[in-house]
Amino acid sequence: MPSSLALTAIIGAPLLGFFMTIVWSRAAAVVASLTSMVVLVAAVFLAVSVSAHGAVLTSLGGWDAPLGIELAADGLSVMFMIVSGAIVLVVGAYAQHEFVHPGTETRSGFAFWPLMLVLLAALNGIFVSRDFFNLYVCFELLTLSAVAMVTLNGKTESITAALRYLLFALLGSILYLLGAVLLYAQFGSLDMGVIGQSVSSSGAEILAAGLMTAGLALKTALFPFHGWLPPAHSGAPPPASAMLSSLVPKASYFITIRLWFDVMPELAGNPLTLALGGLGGAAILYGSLQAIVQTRLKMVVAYSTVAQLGYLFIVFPLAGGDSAAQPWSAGAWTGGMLHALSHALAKSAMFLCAGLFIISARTDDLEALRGIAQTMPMTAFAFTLAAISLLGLPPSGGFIAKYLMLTSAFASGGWIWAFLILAGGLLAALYLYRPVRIMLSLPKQPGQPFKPISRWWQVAPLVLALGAVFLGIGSNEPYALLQIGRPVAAETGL
Amino acid sequence: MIDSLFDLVLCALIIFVAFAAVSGRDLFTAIVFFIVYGLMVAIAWLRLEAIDVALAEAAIGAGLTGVLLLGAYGRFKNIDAARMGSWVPLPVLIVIALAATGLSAAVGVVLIALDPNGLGLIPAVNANIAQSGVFNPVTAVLLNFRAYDTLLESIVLVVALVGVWTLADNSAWGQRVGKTQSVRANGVLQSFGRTLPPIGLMIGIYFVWAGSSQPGGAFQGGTILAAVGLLSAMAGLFPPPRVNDARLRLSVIAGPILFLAVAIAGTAWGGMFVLPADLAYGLILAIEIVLALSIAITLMLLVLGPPEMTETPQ
Amino acid sequence: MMTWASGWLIYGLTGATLIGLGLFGFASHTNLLRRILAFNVVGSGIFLVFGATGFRVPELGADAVPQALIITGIVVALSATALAVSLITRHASLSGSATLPDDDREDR
Amino acid sequence: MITDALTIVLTGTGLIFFVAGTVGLLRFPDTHSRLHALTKADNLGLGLVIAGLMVQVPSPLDAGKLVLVWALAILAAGTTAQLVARSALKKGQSAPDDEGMQ
Amino acid sequence: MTAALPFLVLMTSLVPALATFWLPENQAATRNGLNLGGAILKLVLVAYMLYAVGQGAVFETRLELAPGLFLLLRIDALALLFVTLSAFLWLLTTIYAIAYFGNGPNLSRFFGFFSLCVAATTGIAFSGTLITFFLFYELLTLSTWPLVVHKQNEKSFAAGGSYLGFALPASAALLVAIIWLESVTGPIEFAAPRELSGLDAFDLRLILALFVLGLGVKAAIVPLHGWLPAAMAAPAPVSALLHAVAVVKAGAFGIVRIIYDVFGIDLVSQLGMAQPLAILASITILYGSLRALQQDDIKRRLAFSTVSQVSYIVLGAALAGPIAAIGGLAHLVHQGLMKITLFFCAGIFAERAGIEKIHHLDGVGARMPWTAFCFSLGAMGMIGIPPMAGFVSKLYLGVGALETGAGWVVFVLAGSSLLNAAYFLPLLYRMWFLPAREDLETQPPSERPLGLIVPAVVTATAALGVGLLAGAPISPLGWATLIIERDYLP
Repeated sequence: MPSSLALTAIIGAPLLGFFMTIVWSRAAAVVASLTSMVVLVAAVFLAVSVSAHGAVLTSLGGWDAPLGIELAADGLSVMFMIVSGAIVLVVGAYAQHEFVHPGTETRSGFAFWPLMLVLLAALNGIFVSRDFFNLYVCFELLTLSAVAMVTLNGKTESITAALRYLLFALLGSILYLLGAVLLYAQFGSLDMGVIGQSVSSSGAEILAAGLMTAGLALKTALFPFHGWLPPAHSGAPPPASAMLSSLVPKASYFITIRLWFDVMPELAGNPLTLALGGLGGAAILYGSLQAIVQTRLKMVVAYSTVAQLGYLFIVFPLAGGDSAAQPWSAGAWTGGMLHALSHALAKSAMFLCAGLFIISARTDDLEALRGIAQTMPMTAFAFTLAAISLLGLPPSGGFIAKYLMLTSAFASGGWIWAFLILAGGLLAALYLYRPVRIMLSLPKQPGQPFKPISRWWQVAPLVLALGAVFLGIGSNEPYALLQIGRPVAAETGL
Repeated sequence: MIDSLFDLVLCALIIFVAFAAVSGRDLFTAIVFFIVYGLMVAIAWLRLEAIDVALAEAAIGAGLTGVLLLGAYGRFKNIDAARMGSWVPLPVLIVIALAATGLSAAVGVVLIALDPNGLGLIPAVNANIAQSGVFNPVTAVLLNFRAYDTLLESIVLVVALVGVWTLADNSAWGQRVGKTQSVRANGVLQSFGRTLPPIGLMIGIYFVWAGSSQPGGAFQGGTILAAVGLLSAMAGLFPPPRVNDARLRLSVIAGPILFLAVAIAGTAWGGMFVLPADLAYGLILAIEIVLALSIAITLMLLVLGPPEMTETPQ
Repeated sequence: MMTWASGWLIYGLTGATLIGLGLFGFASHTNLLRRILAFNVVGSGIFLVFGATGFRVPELGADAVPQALIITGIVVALSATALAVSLITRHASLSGSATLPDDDREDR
Repeated sequence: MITDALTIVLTGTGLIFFVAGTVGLLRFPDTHSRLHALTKADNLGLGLVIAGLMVQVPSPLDAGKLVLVWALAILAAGTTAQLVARSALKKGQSAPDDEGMQ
Repeated sequence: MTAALPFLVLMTSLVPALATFWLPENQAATRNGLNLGGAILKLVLVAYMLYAVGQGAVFETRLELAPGLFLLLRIDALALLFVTLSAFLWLLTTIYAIAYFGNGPNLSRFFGFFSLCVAATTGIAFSGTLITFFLFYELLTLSTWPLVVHKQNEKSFAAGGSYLGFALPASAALLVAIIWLESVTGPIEFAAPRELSGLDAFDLRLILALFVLGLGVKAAIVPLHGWLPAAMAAPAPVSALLHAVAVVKAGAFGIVRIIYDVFGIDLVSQLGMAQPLAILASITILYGSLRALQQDDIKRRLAFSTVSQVSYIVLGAALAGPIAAIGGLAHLVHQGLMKITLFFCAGIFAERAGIEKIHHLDGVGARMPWTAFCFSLGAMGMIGIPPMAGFVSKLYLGVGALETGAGWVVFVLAGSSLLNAAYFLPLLYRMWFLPAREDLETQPPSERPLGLIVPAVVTATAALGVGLLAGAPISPLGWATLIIERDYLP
């Protein structure tokens, strides 16, 4: 009972906060903080309950599937919810400096808070939903709030970027919806559990799964559908970018994983895993190379997202690759999930750092940031820590993730995947070294071209970056949690 | 036989009109054909015995969407022909055409292969409708069996509204929404705007109320109410509201809030969204009425668009 | 009975055709309003497929679940359309163009 | 039987008016004359169709609804016609081929 | 206590490191107190551990990262050899650095990363599993970089770039080696070596080669040494750290660990990898010395000398005999003591008298007697003049080589000693026997503050002492003998 209450709170609280911030925008920042704290507490409570008693399942309205909608929280959803809650909490604290203006309400000061909270609600809704149509509604909630966030600064480029994003996302949604419709036509149900039990490899299922995967890949910005991501993520205000880049693509990825590993692993096969893995590999190489040649910090960070999202899709060919020698199971799958989580923390930290740099230097042109570490050593340090996690260097969460994935790659003879993972790490070193070096260099002319930033404000990115590191040192708990309710296919492979 | 012939003709017409809407010569023609298309699809829904959907399609799909598109078209006046856009290059066009055809064919093949006796959830709905509190199965699904979806859907509308408002100029924040209309006092539009609202209100409320037992419901009723409100605003009966008007914001979220509150209250009866059978009818009706009003206002505001600085007080 | 058995299929196939038609329009136009219009055509095509498959056994009437979901879908599509249309108008008034910048790739 | 026959005659006549109105829309040279054809013929046509349907419905309440539909349609058509006509006037009335579309 | 001890020792460096980052720049007293206090506390703990481990105790701290994947800190005799060296030199280098920098800028950052480097080194020494080793090895890479670029000028960034350019691909190679091996065997714990002989010999050779590639960069094995001379752009305390306390030692130590505790020396020989490794080490020894001979810059000459000297350790391990191994291990400590003396002195020359080139040294012996004297002691040790420490290690290496039948090594050692003499003796000659430059006469340079010269004196004395007292059980040689005889001989 209490755990289903927590499941309620995790969606209900941010929705309530959404309403409150609309009518009571004066106190929006406080409401947002309280709300995300409630969400975080509920998520942690769920984590404890899930580790003690296994996955939590609840039927809304007392109507069981297939008639009603069921929500379920297993280790995977709980981990994603904790990380999302933490990121939104920190981003909210950061944004108090940017979106709270004393006196009369402003446009962005009004809009940011409800959008942030409804984004959180949508994310949590996605992480616990078991119903394919409900997921569609959640995705639209997510997309609309994300697109609106991109426009917050009102610049022409941001509007253009938001439009491009919206078009891609809508196409993704509609393909996904068609898939869901076909599933209902075939099974008379939209519930993952019901469908998962009766998969029969019919044409309807294959087409549906293909359409949903394509739609989700569009929303995850998998290469070659990535074109919308860099302008959108670099055009949004930094706190928004932090959430857009770290969490929003993960939601669609999360459902891709659910779809293939939980619901229809029988349908997957080499063509699918090779295609997804191959596109993921291409994303790593392409995204990294693009990041190397960018001249603006936010563009570097945004292209890095394209590359890092690529890793997530290498999980498909690697899953099940562990040999008998490994004392753990489902290494690649767990590694992929850990990568998603640590990337979320590191990437949000980076965007917040970029935001502080922009406030201090009034631009994110890389050359203009020369020497900024002298004014903001803490932020530069946080950026470097986040970079370490993205590179997959120890002791960060990114390292454990890569270690697990690489072990599977070697154990299963997947040399090409191992190569891609390693090459991605070295390329990341190339594109992240440049900004770090520029920040640490001495300024060209003496004197302080940079506006000083309060120390407390600088704590926000540092907390997130440390979180990414902690995910590596303290990886055992997350690892164990991720195993609860883990799909069989995560261990046996697709 | 006649039935089938009618269906065939209707479907052919739908496809033809859709083709015209997608590939029509100019934008205006395309939009007009799109509205016609929506109405014809509504007829198709009637043929599929989905009267609720037919109402929603006519009111929202054809009506409101059409109004939105026409409104945007009106603002494209200053764009010269060269920047109005055209088709993508021919090779790309061919690829797209092939892909789209392939998808249609695949869906068609899948449909033909479907079990022709698939019942979906008809038995489940019939078995449980008695406990749902309402007699219209569609309303039962929307407000009880899958009330969660409906709650989120009503929130999607509000998010869209926040998104639309975000597109205002910074300086226009706090102004009245939309462009100011100039209406001739006592002109024909104004008298029309005066005549219609009472009737429109009556029809809208009727739809909401009827929803529990007959086709209709919050979304259809709300759309009609929104139309009435828009017309009245256009006729200058009342000035468009300001974005920072607290009562306006409260009215936009009142419906979703009540819905969420009832959903949370359900935990007292056994879980989120649980409606006890004896209270279900009353609760659903209450939600529907408040929701319809909120939806009406939200839709109206969506059509009016973000505040614009056209009425600077001198 | 036979006529109706094929009746749902007629609408289903019409829906399938509309999906293709709409997707073609969505991808082949550069004018943003036309793309959104085409998006709505895809949407109603999908809904038609959905509704048609819910009406496979006419004696039992139409399945209420797809109907409810279609209504939800229509409202969601409207929300997206409203946001898109506002974005397009705003974009047009800022950039003077009804299309996205021609170089379809931001990533040079 | 008699009611059916009545319905067929009335709706049939109504349809003829519709056709006439549509032909007018297509063939007449300028906005004003087109409006003239369209509104007059269509309102009458709709009235006849409604009359034809009214004999079929069971209760007076339903008949009332049908009349309401007609009344609203006439009101809307009248208002719209006024607005279109004025818009055409503003644009410089007698441009026979320009439909006010551009 | 036993379970927490390795963790505590790690914390004596890690806590000062993390605390120092947050200190405002002007809190010099707190900063120095923190770092010196940590270093002293560490030495105390090390002394206790030397005693306990000498009695046969083993300390372990475990942290699980994933099921069966442990972060394991384990103190055994070999670990202690390295930790004792680094703890001792950490204290001295900190004293030296405090005096060296005075009120220089960015000191909180410097000392923070400096202590972090030492913490990483401690972690490397204590590593009980491959994954732990890699983790701290990378931590060392990362925390060294800010020290190399400490001056933040173009030259130091170039050096830092070159360092990472070598180090990051190397860590990729190391990671591949680790994961490849562990994908077959499961996680590897040093104290419980896996039986590897069942594996494909070709794969094993490749894996070992990757290990050497990955570790060889830090150990500056030719041709992976390029970053080390470039890193001379860093301030003198950093050079001390790179060459003696931490970095190059970490590489050499890693190679020893891999050969002894992962593969086992027998398997390395069976695979036919021991001799190529010995040859590689010999080439490095000779090449480093030859290049040192060509350098005109004192610090660069010392840097190439390190390239040459560190490979003695590798050579000792590769020769696959107990005596050579003892010599190699002892050289780990000996070289550290001697080389840090040289760098301390070079730093004083540069800082106090502006002496950077060889020919600037003329006559400096009379003007800066303490510095020159310590430098001379260090240099003689490097050449291997008895009874200096360097002589002891070279002797053991030579005897060990003969024992394993690799007589050619003796020629390498002899050649290298000749070259050492050739590049060090002229310096001594210039210092003591040539007349001084005029500016040295007019403005006699100072060797103060004491913080600069005292550490040099201490290390020079130690370098002499460990040679003189090589027979004592607690000397580096005695300890190395204990390691080999107790832990590695059947």
